[in-house]
Amino acid sequence: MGTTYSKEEILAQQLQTAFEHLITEVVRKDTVFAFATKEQVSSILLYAKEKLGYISFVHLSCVDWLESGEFELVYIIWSPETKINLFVKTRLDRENPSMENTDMIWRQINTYQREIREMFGVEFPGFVGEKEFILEDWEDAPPMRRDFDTLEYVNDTFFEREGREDKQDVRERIAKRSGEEIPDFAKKYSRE
Amino acid sequence: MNTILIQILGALATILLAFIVGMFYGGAHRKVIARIQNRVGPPIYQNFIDVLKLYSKETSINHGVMQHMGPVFAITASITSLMFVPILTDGNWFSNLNFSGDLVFLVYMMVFGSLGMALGAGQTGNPNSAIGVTRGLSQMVGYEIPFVMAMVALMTQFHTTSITGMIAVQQQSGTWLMFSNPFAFMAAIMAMLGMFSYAPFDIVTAPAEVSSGPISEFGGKYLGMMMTSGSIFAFVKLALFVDIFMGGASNLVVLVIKTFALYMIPVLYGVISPRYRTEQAITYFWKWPLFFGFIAILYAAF
Amino acid sequence: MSFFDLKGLLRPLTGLSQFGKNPHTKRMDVLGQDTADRYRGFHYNDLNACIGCGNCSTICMNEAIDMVELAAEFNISQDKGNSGLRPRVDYGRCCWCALCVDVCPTGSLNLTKEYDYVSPDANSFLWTPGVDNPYGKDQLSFTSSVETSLMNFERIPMRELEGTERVKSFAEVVLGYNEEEARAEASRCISCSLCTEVCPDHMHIPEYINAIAKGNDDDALRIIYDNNPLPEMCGKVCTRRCEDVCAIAVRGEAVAIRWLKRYATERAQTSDLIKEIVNPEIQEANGYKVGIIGAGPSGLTAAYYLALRGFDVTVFEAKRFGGGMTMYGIPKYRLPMDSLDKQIGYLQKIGVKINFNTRVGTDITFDEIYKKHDAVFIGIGFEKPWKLGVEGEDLENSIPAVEYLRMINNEEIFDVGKKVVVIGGGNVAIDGARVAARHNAEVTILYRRRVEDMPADWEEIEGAEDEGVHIHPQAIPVRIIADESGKKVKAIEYIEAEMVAEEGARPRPVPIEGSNKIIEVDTIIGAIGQEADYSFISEEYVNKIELNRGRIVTNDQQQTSDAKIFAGGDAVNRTADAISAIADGFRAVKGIEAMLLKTKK
Amino acid sequence: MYNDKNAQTIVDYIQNFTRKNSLFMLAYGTGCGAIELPATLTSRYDAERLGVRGAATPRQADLLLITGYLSTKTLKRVIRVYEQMQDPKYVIGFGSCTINGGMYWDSYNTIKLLDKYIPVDVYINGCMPRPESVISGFQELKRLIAAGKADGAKKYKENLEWYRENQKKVLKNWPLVEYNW
Amino acid sequence: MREKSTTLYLGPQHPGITGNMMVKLQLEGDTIVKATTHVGYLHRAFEKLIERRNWMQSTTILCRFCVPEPDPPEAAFALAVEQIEGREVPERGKYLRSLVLELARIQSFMLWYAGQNGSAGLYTVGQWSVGDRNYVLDLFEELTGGRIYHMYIWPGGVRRDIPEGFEDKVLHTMDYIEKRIDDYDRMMFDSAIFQKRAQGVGIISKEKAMEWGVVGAPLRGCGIGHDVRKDNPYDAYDKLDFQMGIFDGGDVWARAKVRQFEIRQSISMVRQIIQNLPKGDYLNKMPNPMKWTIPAGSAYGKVESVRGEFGFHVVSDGSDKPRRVHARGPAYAHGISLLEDILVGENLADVSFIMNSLGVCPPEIER
Repeated sequence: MGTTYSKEEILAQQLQTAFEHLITEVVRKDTVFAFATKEQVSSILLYAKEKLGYISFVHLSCVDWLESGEFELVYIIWSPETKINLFVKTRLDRENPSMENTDMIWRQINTYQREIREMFGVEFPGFVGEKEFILEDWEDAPPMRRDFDTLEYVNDTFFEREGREDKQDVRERIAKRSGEEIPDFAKKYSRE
Repeated sequence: MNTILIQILGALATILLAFIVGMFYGGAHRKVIARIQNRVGPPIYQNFIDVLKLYSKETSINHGVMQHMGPVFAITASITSLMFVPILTDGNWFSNLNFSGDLVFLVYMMVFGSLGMALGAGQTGNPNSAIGVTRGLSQMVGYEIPFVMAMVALMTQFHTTSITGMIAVQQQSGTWLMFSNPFAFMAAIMAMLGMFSYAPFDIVTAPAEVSSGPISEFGGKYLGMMMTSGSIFAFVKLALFVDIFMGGASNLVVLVIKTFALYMIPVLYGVISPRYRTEQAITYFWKWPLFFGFIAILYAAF
Repeated sequence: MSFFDLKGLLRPLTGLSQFGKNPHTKRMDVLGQDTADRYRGFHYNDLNACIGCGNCSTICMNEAIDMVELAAEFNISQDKGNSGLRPRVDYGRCCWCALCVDVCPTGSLNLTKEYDYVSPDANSFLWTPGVDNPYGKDQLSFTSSVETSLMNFERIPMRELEGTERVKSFAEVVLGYNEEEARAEASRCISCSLCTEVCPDHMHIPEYINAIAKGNDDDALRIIYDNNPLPEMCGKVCTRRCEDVCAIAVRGEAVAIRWLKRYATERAQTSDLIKEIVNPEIQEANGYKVGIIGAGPSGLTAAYYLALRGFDVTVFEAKRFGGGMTMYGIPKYRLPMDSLDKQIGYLQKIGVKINFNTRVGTDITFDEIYKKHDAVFIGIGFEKPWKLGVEGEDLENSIPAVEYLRMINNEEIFDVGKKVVVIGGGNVAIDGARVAARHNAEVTILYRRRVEDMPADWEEIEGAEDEGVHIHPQAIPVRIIADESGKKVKAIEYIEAEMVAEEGARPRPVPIEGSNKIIEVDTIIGAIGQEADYSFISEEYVNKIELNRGRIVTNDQQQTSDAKIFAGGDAVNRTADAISAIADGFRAVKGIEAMLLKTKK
Repeated sequence: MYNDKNAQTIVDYIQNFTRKNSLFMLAYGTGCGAIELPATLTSRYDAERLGVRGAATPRQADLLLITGYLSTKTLKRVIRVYEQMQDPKYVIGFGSCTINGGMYWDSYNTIKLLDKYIPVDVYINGCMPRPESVISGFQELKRLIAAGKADGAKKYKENLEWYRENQKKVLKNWPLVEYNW
Repeated sequence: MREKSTTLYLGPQHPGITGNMMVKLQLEGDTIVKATTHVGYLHRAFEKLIERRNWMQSTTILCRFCVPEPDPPEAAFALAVEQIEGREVPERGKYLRSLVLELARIQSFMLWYAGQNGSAGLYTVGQWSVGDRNYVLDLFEELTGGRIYHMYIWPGGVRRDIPEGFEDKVLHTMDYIEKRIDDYDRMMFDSAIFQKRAQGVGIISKEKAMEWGVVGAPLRGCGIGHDVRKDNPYDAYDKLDFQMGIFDGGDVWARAKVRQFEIRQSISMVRQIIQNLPKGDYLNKMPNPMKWTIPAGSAYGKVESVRGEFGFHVVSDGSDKPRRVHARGPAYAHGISLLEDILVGENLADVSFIMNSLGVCPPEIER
């Protein structure tokens, strides 16, 4: 074979050989994405940890794709040999999201799962950890969900100092001064 | 009648002297530390202001009788001890109760304050206080043993349990006891580091560990009383050491010089030392001070 | 660890040596006086340099900056291009990130070294920079220069034909932005909207630029068509006074508003496409008829918006094509003919009826129009050139620039010969010169004042110079010399002038005695101004319409002294540009609508 | 001054003198402004020369520094700490966050106006305030104490209901102990 | 001592706690049998707020992630954004970034000196180091305009070029600091008491270190050489000559030795940067910040902060605001489950000591 593969491509191939139907993407130097199904994740993590030397768990985060009704969980693991960040991504349904507990693979995941459970309301069945992590007596929707409007909550709960009511909007003032009428459909392009 | 009045006045004057000197030493302590830490530091009279302010604070906590009694015990113990310590030799100062100045009694008296404090702190219900008290008592056991051993050595060596007696011994021989029994002095000085509770033996009030230990729940007037008591007690300890080991002082200037020099030992050692853990502190006391204590007794006995 | 660690006991003692050293503590009286030169302290705003664009307020993620009206005592400018508002900072919000400084287009907002403010009153933390610290000018610390500013002061260069290439043909010189360039240029805009006030037509500039920046070109076109039916023409030849007041232009090159409009409009290649994209809402016919005289910008504008509002509109145009001066007065390398055709075609598709080759007064009487319609709009423009007023002006080879341009655009032939002198410094003069240059003539422009005083656009001037046009400033023509036949021009004599500063006015050229010079020419093109020709209006109406120094007097809804007659365009306003004409047309629509719908219903 | 009805008696004067020159501040870093406190207390700025020193527990402290934003979770502790402190007690609010929310003005978890929940004697401008500002905050507080105007604690006692109401708005399900001292 | 177990709440108001958090301790005597961390006292919902701010505005809120060292978050975010956008950083910008990061490291180390010694009762070193830290902060003030929060590192480079005469000042300060840290070390590392306190305390085994995701100095203190600056070099670190401090033992002492070694490395790096500072641009300017969009994509940008790997997982959906920014501070791994684990069996006196040696920084746990 005349072609030489980069280490990222080799990783992508290794993963694809091991897991059928796994989509991988070499994004840039030192970064490889693997788009896995919900069920595949733990076996990919285990495989990468045991067989490929991805012994270091870096990060687990959750992304809310409100528009498509999905949560995306991103597991980032790292290998001291190849020095590649492997992103294992999976999508969960936004209704009753739940994900397999993986904190036996890396104990560190425990903390991340606690946070994601609290901030996004993603359940990890079989996972032990105190319910309250960062918030206390929180009754609203999980706050990191995109449909939770923090400004609205703030306006409802907290106070704002008075004395700033005389502020004016430059756009409005200019339009008023010149008699310009901004059509409604254009207003969304006005400066906020 | 007249003598009683004079005695009362004398006692008050002694207390005042001890308080003022102790407070200024506290100020000097802060100043010295500040200078070593490259700072200017507070004015030397800062402790007076602090104490006055603490007395002017309103106090409205009630954890029970013992909480109120704790600081009272402490201050009582300090003043009682003070009464038994000869301040100046040659009758240049009111003698108070030091005619019967018994070293054994004094050693007991000095512990009494801490015990009272412990009782008071115990009632506040603050776990930090409880832990601090435990630590304090452990540490006391640590330094009391070498200290008592040093005292025993001196008592056996000079066949007296009276402080005035020891001063007399020194005046007769012309040598300070720190030279005539250096081992006892070593043991006692090392124990004194513990008594002063400056680093590395500030485990009782170690802020980073137990907030401020027994006094966690004491604010305002209580804290003021603790500070007063502490200042007087510091003076008691220093005066005692000067009396026993450094031949006493014949006038106030000598007293101040000697006590201050002595005071600087724990202060300067404290500036440069981290804190021991409790068991390390006890190990410390039971290592070299105890060793010196033994030698001192042996030296005294033979 | 050994049993007895002497080193461990003694080495820390070295620390005691610090006792003798001087403390590092600063004395209380000098505390806080040695802040760094870049320290981010309180804000200072140069109230006179600030234009109130509100960019600081927009970038502030803490919503700490309010734009407020300051009292008149601070002498805040309320001119156009200056909102008259000034920032006020809530120090209960500010985080001193100084982004407001880095995005201030004028550089008037800066941070000072002062930072110390304590107060028991929580309501006292509102800070009006420049008002609360008038002394702040001397304490400036964190400032933003053109290099460090986050604003992009350099315009994306417009691709153009090379100067040598241009003169060979009448191909359009400006090539237009491609998508990438347009996005980049649009993203320079800070959406302050100061430009909209200056625009005679008050186009929604920040909105359509933002739409372009966000990649929604269709929306941009829709926004543009909201009050301008000839945007492509404007996108090519507008005098763009908006760019003069652009906030970015204070320290850099203005956002290319005109080119962005051009980009947005050029995407719609045909009039059908325009209709598809803009897809305007056409109201039901209301039965009123409006007659419009002149298919120039103002007339077409009025026609378009009246048509959208359900009026029955008929336009009467004397010439072969619509567009008026934009059609005949602007050379094709600036505004290609098919572009205008496309736009007028779109108007016709909406339902505007245009009768070409119908000169009012000749083919149809004004009286007839007046009687047939519920309202009449006059948008006739200035067609009659001013006289140079020098001897020999009427010779054969001396021609007014508008006439020359009209002939060229109408594909008539006029041979300018080898050497051409253009007199004047306006856009028309430059156009004339550049057109002549395209006929391989050696062109010289004579202008009374300095180059920087020329009313023409600097881009035009530069373009002309690129094409080999020689500009001779401070030259006043004295007389035109005829050749032997006495019919044709042979030479022109001019006198050089020096600029004399005059109080309260711009410098005045004063001829220098004895500096007369003569250059030989083949053709002289005069371009010092035009005026309107009202000969078509029959007398009974002329008397009704109030005139002032050749211009029709109207109220703010373009209504003349005859309630039924509205007027707009060059014949009314003094600015004599297309966008003002469009604005007039737009205003007249409102006037007509108000008059007809309000009074009769 | 002595004709003034509100003039201080000599006792008041001495009390205020000692109070202003001996400020024990509670070692509680409630927010990011706490990072400048070590600097304030150390060699270059040396706040100890003004009589400011740390106190480990609320009982011993006179001065509560709210060093910036307060999350609702911390607010609960701060209220309790404040109520545990002994009169006279003072509060200094650090930086923008305590005045009008600062850069966390739209955060669901931080309070915006500190003075709605506990009385504040002095505000220091800045985000975060420099040690110099902190020191001038102390100086201002001293000035107020000397003038007898640093009466936040009194205000708290008098308007306890109002404060409680505001506190309860944020602190749901949190038993607020009775304030009886 | 009583065998009954006591519950002690260490924090949130406690002089020994680092920042504002709480450790609930079950004590038997002075020995800890169970430790539970409670965090959230500093939760400001950064990640939520960033969703409401555009890319440029985000850069100013980032430095508040971690107060003791505000620069690594800025750098990590900038790296992530640059990865997604493909924005190049000019060479000078890279060097200046490294300069700021190393200066930040130095000042943070000096803060650590104070924390580590202060928790052990040796306040003098803390006073010195925090006092001397002002000299580093002066450099920051000169360079960035702020003492603590710099907001200096932007995607594409740095915000301002260095002022005139800055190089000399840096070198001068470095000389001074180098002299002073010898003083600290004599008080700290040479002290018999400190050695007794630190050795054998808070041991993390190698296996545990990998399991719990330990990074930074604690990991190198276990004898495992991992440093983002070496492994995935960013900015100018591939051109600088430095070594990792690797010490065995896994205890507080080993971690302290790592830091003692690395502060000197940082000083040397600062000197190298000043000597090799290339000429040219310092910022690859972004478009108008209000209209700056980043193409859709995601990246993980990581830098080595003083306490370990600091990373940002940044997700863009192609709009002018980040979709999701998730920070991973080193304390996130150290400060919660690891701490709960290694505190068991330790003495109460060492809790604060161990927390300081791990570099537990609550603001970055809670964000």
